[in-house]
Amino acid sequence: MINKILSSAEEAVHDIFDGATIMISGFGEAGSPIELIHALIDQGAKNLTIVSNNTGSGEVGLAALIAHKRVKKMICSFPRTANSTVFPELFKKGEIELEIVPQGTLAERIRAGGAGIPAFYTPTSVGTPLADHKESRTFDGITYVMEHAIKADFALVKALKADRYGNLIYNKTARNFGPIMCTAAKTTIIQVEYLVNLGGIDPECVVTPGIFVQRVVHIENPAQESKLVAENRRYPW
Amino acid sequence: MINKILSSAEEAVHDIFDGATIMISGFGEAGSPIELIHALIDQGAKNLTIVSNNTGSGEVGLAALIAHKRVKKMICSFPRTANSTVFPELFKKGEIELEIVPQGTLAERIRAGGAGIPAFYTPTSVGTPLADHKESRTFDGITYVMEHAIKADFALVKALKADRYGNLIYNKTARNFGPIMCTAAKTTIIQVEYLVNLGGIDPECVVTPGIFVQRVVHIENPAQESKLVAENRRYPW
Amino acid sequence: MVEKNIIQGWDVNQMAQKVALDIPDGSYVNLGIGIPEKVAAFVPEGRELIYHTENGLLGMGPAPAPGEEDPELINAGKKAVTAIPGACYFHHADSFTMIRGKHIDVCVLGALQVAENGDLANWSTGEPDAIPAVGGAMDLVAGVKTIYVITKHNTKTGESKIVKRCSYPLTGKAVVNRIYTNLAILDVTDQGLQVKEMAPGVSFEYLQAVTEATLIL
Amino acid sequence: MVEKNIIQGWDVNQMAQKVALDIPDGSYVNLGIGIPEKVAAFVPEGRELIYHTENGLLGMGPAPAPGEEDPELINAGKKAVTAIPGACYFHHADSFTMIRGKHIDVCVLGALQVAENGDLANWSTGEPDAIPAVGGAMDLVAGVKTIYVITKHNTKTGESKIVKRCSYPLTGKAVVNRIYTNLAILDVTDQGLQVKEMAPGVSFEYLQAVTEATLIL
Repeated sequence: MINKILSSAEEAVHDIFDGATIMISGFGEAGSPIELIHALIDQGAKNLTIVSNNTGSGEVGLAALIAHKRVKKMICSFPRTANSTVFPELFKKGEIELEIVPQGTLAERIRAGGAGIPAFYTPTSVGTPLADHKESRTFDGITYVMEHAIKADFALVKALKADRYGNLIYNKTARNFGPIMCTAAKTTIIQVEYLVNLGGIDPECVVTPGIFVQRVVHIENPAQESKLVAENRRYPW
Repeated sequence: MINKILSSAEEAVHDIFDGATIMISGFGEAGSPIELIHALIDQGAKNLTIVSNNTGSGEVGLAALIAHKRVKKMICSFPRTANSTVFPELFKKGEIELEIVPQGTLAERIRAGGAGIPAFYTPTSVGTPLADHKESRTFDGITYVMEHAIKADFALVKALKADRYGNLIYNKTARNFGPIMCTAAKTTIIQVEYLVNLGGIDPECVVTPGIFVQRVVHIENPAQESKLVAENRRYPW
Repeated sequence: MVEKNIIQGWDVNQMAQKVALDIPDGSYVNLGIGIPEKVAAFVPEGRELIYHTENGLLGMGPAPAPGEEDPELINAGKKAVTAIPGACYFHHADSFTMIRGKHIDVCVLGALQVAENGDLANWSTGEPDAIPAVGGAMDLVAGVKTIYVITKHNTKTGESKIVKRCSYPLTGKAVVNRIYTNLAILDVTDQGLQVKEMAPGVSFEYLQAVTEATLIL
Repeated sequence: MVEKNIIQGWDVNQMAQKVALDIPDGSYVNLGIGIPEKVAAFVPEGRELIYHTENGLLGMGPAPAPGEEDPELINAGKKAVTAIPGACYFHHADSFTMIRGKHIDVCVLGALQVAENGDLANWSTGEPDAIPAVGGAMDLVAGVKTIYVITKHNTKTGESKIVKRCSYPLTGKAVVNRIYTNLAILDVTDQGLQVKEMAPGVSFEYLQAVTEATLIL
C-alpha cells in the first residue's frame, strides 16, 4: 500500500545529508515550509546548497537556517527582502556564496530539472552581466543564452492539502515554486495543513500529482513567518 | 470590457489564412474541436500546416479537413489510428507531407513555443532515425538532441468551460494538448460546452488562464467523433 | 540447429503474470498498448501500483462496464478506461515531465526486436511504404527508470526477435532492462543477455538455438 | 547649461495617470514594485485591465481592507492584495511562460537609468559591496511586449537618469518603449529619444539641458 504520510517533520528530514542541495518553496513568507526548515535546523545537516527565491526574514525559517551557518551557497533571484539581515551580513563577510538567477530563469531551470531537459535557451539576461560567461546562440536573428537545469537532493515544500498518494493542492500565491520544486528533487518532502482521503482532491484540480512527492507531514497550524518576525522570535526557541 | 466570447464558430475562424500553421487539440477523439474544424472546412483556407497528435478518423473533423486537401503538412506523433484511412492514402500518394515527432517531444516543443524558449535538449530519440540530422550534445556524459520550439498562427482547442476572460477547464483526458497549444498560437480559438460567469471557475482550478485565449465559442452539444464515424458520416453533410 | 517453435512455453497471461510479480508495491507504471495492458490483471493482492497513461491520467483504473464508457476518459491506446480515487488529470507537457524526468518506475512495452545490448525496435519495420508512427514509445524508453519488454520469443515465421543487432529502426539504444518471452525471462546485463528463468520444458540449449542473440546462463 | 531641477513638472500621481491613459482596454499588465503600482488607480472608467503579478496571480485586485490581509495572497512586492472574480493562480514556471512567451501586453517599471537606445538599468548600482538582487526584472524586459518606464527625470543630486549609455549594469538591452518622467514623455525610436509630451512649463531647450541623452522633438 502506498502511504507517503509520515508522523513528524523530524522523521521526514532525518536523512538530509551534509552537502545536500535542497530546494525550498516560497516567495517571501507565502509558501515557505517553516516547520520543515526548523526540523532541518534541529537535524543539523550543514554545507547545504539552498535553492529558494529569497533568503528569509528575521531569524526564523530560512533566515534561521542561514544564521546557523548551515548554508554554504544560496541560489536565488532576490536575496534582499524586508527584514532580511542574516544573509546580507554573512554575504558581506564572504561567509556565504550566492548564485543570482533571474526569477523566471530560476523557475525554468527547476522545471527543466524535473522534466529531464538538461539545458534550454532563454532571452532573459542577454546583454546583461548575468549573461557573462554564458554560452549564447542566435535563433531567427534573436540572441539567447543557454541555461542548465537545476536538480536537488531534497525539496521542502509547503502545500495546503494532501492525500496518501501525495497529490497536492496549494493556497493562492503560496503555490509559487512548490509545484516545480516537487518535480526536481530526488526526495520531495511536503508539509500540509490538511490531510484528506483519496478522492478528497478533485482529480481535475490536483496541482502536484503524487508521483512527484515522496513524503508528507501534517502541520496543522503552520507558523506565520511575518508574525514571528514582528515578535522578534528566533529559532530555536 | 473584455469579452472573448464570439457568437459562432464561423466568426471565430473567419481570418484563418492560406498557408497558416494551426495547432489542433485532441488525442484521438478526446479533446478534438470538431465543430471548429468543420467551420474551418467551410471557411476554405488551404495549404495549412497542422500540428496535432493524430490525423483523425473516418471523414469527419481533422480527417475531413485532410480529405478536402486543405492540409499541406502534418506535424504529429501518430498518424495512424483506428479508422484513419484518409491520411494514409494521401501520404502514400505523396500528396501530403509528414513530420513525425515523438509525442513528448511534440508536447515539449509546443510548450517551449508558448514559453519563449526557442530550443531545448532532450534524451528522447537519441540513437534513432528520428535524431538523424539533428544537432546532438552531451551533458554530464549523456547525449541529447536539440529540438526547436513550435509556434502557430492559430490554435483550435476544445475545452469544457470558459468565462468571458477565456479562463478554461477541460474534461478528463480531453485536456491532453489543449493547455500547451493555447500558449503557443498567436490566436487561440476555443470551443466549450459551458459558459460560466467570472468566478464560475475556482481560481485554484483554472487550467488555462485567459491570457492564453483570444476567442471562445459556445458549442453546446459537441459531436462525438466515434459516433459519426460509426454512422459513416462525412463532413460536409 | 534445433527446429524452431516446437515448445510454446508460457501463454500470454503467464507472461503478463511474470511481469506483474516483478513490479514492486507502490510503483508508478506505464503499460504499453496491447499485451502489456494484461499485466494489470495479475498484480498480487495487497500491492498497490499506480498506472500512468501518457495522454494525461495518473491513477488509471480498469475498463468501465459496458455502456459506461466516456469518450473523454481514455488511455494511450484510445480505449475507454476509468480513474481510481486519488487519480489526477494533466496536460501532455506535464505528462511527459513524468516520463522524461525519470519519475515513472516501470514501463512495459511490446517489441519487434530486442538486441543483446538492450537496443529496442518497436515502432517501425522500416519498410519504404510504411507510415511512420511513433507516439510516446521513444519518450518512454528514454525516460522511464526500468523498461520491461514483453514479447513472443520468435515471429510467426520463426525468426528470433531477440537479436544481436536490431535490423529495424531503433526506438532507443541500450534501454531495455529485462525481456519476458513465452520461452524465458532475460536480463540485459553488461556481460550480455542473462537467462533469469526458462519456461517449463525449455532447456538452455533449446533456448539458444531459437535465439539469434548470444545468451548467458 | 540651464540650472537643473528648477521645474518640478508632473507629480508622481500625474505621471502614473499618463501611463494609465496609454494602456488599451483589455490589456494584460504587470506593474513593477513601487511607483508603477500607482498606475492601477488611474485607469479610466470602462477600461478593463488584468493585472499579472509574477509570483502567481492573474487578476490581481486592490489591496485588502485593513485586517483582511492574507499572508498567502501577495504581490511581487510581497504586499497583501486581493483577487478579482475571474482571477487564477499558477506556479512560477507557468507565470514566466506568460512573461517570456510574450503574452503580457504592458509592463511598467522603475529605472535607475534609461539609455537613448532603450537600454534599461534598474536592478543594481554595481557597487562592489552591493548585494545583487534581480527578481523578475530581466524576465519582464525580455518578454513583455511593451515596456514603459516611469521615473523621475533626474536623481536627487541632479544627474540625468536619461543617459547616452547606462553606466549601471543593464537589466536588458534596447528593451524600453516609452519613458514617463516628471518632465516629459519620451518614445524610444530608431532615430533616438523622441519627445512625445512635455510637462507644463517645460521647454524643449530646458528638457534637453537637464537630459544627458540627445532628444528629438
